[in-house]
Amino acid sequence: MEKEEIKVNLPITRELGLKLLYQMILIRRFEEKSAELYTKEKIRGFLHLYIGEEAVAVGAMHSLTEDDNILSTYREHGHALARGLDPGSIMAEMYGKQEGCSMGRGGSMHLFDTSKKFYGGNAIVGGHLPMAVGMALASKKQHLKNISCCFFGEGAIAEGEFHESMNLAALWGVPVLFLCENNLYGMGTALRFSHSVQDLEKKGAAYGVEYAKTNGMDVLEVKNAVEKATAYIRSTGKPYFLVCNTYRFRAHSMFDAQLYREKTEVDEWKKRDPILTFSNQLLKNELISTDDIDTIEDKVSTEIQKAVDFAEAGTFEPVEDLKKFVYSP
Amino acid sequence: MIEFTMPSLGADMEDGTLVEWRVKSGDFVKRGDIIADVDTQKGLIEIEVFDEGTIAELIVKEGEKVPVGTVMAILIPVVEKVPAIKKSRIKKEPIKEMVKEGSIKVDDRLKISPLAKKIAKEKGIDLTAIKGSGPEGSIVKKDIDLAVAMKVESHVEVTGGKKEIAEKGLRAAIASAMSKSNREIPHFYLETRIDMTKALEWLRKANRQRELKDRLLTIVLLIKATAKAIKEVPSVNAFWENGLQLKNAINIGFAISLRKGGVVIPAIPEADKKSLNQLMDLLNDLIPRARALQLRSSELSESTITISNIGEGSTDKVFGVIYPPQVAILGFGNIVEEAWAKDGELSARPVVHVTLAADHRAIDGYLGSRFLMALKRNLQKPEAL
Amino acid sequence: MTDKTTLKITYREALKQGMHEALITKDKVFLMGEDVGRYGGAFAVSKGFLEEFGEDRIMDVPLSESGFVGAGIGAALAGMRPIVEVMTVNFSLLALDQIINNAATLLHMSGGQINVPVVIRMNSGIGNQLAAQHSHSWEPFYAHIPGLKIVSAGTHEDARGMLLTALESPDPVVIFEYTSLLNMESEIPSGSGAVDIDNAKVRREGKDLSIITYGPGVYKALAAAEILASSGIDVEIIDLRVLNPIDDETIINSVAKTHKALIVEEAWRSVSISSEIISRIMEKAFFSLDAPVERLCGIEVPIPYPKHLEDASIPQKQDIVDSVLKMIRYD
Amino acid sequence: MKEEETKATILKLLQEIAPDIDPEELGMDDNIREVFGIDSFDFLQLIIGIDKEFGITTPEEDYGKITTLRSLITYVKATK
Repeated sequence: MEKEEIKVNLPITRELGLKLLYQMILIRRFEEKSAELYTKEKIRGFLHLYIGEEAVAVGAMHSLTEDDNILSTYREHGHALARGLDPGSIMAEMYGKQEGCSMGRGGSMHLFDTSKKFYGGNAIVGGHLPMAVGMALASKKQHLKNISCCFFGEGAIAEGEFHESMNLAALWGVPVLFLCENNLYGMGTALRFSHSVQDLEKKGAAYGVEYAKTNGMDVLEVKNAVEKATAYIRSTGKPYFLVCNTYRFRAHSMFDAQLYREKTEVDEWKKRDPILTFSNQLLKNELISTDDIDTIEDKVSTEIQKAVDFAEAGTFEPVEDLKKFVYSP
Repeated sequence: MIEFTMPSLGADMEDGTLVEWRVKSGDFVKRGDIIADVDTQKGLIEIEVFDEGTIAELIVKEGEKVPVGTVMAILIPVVEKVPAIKKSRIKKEPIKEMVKEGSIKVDDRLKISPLAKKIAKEKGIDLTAIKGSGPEGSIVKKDIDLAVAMKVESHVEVTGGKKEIAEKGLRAAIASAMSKSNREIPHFYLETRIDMTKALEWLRKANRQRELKDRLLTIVLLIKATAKAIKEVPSVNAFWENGLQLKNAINIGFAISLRKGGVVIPAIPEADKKSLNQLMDLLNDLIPRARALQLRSSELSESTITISNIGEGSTDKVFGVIYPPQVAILGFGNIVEEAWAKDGELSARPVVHVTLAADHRAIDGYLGSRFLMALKRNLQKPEAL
Repeated sequence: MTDKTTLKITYREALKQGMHEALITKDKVFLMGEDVGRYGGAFAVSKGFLEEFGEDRIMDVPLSESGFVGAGIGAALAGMRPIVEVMTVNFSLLALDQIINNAATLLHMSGGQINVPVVIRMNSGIGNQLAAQHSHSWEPFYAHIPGLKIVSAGTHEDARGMLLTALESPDPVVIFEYTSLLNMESEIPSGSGAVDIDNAKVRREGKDLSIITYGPGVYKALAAAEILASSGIDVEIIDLRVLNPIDDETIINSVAKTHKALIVEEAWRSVSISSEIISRIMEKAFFSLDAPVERLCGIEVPIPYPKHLEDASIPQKQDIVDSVLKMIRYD
Repeated sequence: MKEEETKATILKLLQEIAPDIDPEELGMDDNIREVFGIDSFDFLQLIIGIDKEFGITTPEEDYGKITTLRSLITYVKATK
């Protein structure tokens, strides 16, 4: 793993730098608070933290428009926050409160907000890929300009639905972005134990789908790669397959002794922490100062506390409403 | 002070074993520092601390297994920044199955459980007279069992081929009523002989002016005489249901024996108010229907006292078993010619032996004999019946 | 009633007319399925549609059930009204993940934000000697899933009209159509169109016993009723039509009248629709029962290939007659 | 009316009152009421039947003269 060299004369403005950094730090602190609340039994069920992969969510969301459809997985807090979902509504959702973004009915793995075209976390690995293709198909049929973007881990690439979706997307020529976050571990299975071909992006060629890979630990690289991808899709109407190589610093979920990987490997990757590397680049290029970072940290801390208070004050849905949302009224 | 507690890492994690502290008291820790290693069913997990402060005391020893939430260490906070997080308990209500109230037509038909219905059919029980104690006021097994035990319900709504069932049911019904009677009623018996000369003489004269089919039988005289005697000694005409309950209506149960065995006891309602002719018409109607097992249950369930009339060509006397909840039963034997001594002279006279079986809880010997003497007097003045 | 002329058509023709009307009158509607276009539909239900409506609205799909059913659900999410044809219910097992975990569940998981207005049509049941893998009856399995509306087109009238109403539903509707009925001719009012998909229907009034059935059981029960009528037995026939949510009211009212029920279905006996119907009768019409509820179901064997065994594995008209006679004799 | 016919008619009437009896059982000189357990009510119905069938009236006093089949037949023949 070569050391990340500091780039000079970055092609971005101070304002964009601050925005991207703020979003990454917001995600990081939000996930840390979620972990804390989980140990205090405020959040139950499964909780999959995004810590370490912030650059992918922030970089990607920056290059998608508000009309684009987003479909995510159960490790979705980063995507939801970067997409602009209110932290309070996410926290309340994890508390199971009806003020949550899914009325408390979905929890951490099923965040939904149609006003942000955020079509949920899907807890079935690869389960949302065919839907993304279908949504893109609908856009094509209605001659709309938006694209549909689905996020998934390298584990999903082993699912039949990945194969069927890639083929359908290419065959029908529909505007879908397949964005893979390759964090090297499908739960406890390292990449080499699940894929014969580990250069995942090359699988695009099998379906005639344009493909590329990028450094998922560098927010600017992800931003540029996704910009290139969405430009291709909007101009050709064809699908695109982008692999972001990244790494998760925390366990797969809260109750995971990480027997499958060495601590040293984790420490090595931590050296490429997306927040640290990006803030150093911004500081090195004198786009921001350390005070800016402190301001961001304070703002984020207030935002997080506001979210926790909102969730704490939330209410539980009356049991009488149990059978709501099964059929439309 | 800040408490560091054993964290919950999964909904199914109940406890953890402290393997190793990574800090000692006096150390300063920052949010996110690894403070200990804990062993769980999933393996060894590094535990982070979420607060900043100095370790004041390590309470739990290494190697100790403690439940989630146990205070493991105390920290002295740098500054009290983070407000304490309230514990919100989720009330666990039972989830009721919400039933959609459609307008399901209420079935106004008699509500009876299939099982109860089966037994009622076997025992020949008429359902219209039974109040249900089951759900929605339905009749359940218990109600049928009670009906069988309490009354001689020989209702036989007989249609076509179901006669045998009714007769079998009848036998069962009589058996259970009689055994209950013996078990619960302290019987005592009285007996007397009644000279029937005047009565039979009056009867023959009366029948001579009647069409054949309107002829009176002796039994109507006996019934009417009994009714008149009851007016003089009313306490024989009562029920015993935890206490004596006098009955003002005089409904005389008249035992009709069936040719193949078994007895059916229709009630002659308000026998005291009926003329001899009316009584005869009633018998002409009741007896054939009884023999064909076609009596309605209402006709069978209201007797306040019973007459057992063995009838001609049979034994001289009959000692009855009281039908609960009545308190008396009168037995008329055969009318036989016997020696009768009167004013020092001996002559042959038609005599009937009459017995009274009574419930000693309700009546005692003195009242019983007064009743029989009244009966005797009434039969000496047939024209007044 | 004015003199309504009736139309003598096959069940297949009724299906085709229903779909044709949907494509003509609703522009967001499009048909996607295996061989629905160039081949004209595996059962020729969509023959001629590709020429008339073009590739954009009549889409042949590759053999990727999970893929194209999921895509249909996705298209429904984003404003289209797809009719997804799964050639037979036997192949729908591959798409169950999409149907259950997405179509049936998104509305709930999203706290009411997301509707999935997709209609999935599947050919089902016995289809003259297609053997075990092509003769399944999965109605009981699908009817178990809250969030899906499951309807069974047991008559030509329903084959003609259910799809139109289903396409108005904001929630996913799965329509079971029947291979064994395709060539069958029957009369339907010439102007008939959309029918309700909420209630069961009394196909024949009667007082002695209620036959409760769906799918191919309906016509068999009607035929049995004629035979029974000649021996003075007057049965009522309830066509369930909607297998989830089930219309309890019609069933209970019928049993409250006749006090006896015989349930007929082709699906396997254990954990079937009949198991559910009997439970509901026991819960809500217990005191109306004069005799135990009886049922005639599929024999629990993978459907055998040979004709005589295939016929023996599902209830036939004569079985219905015999069962009713046995039940009535107790009276 | 020959004697045989009278006997058959009487047995038919008896059968109506007590359907369960077997006419062969009855000897000519047996007491009808005792053999068949006929009570006063049944006996009255028998008399009503006989009066109707043979067009005679049997007063109560004569009940004692018609206790057996033989006496009944001769009584009927005598009063017709």
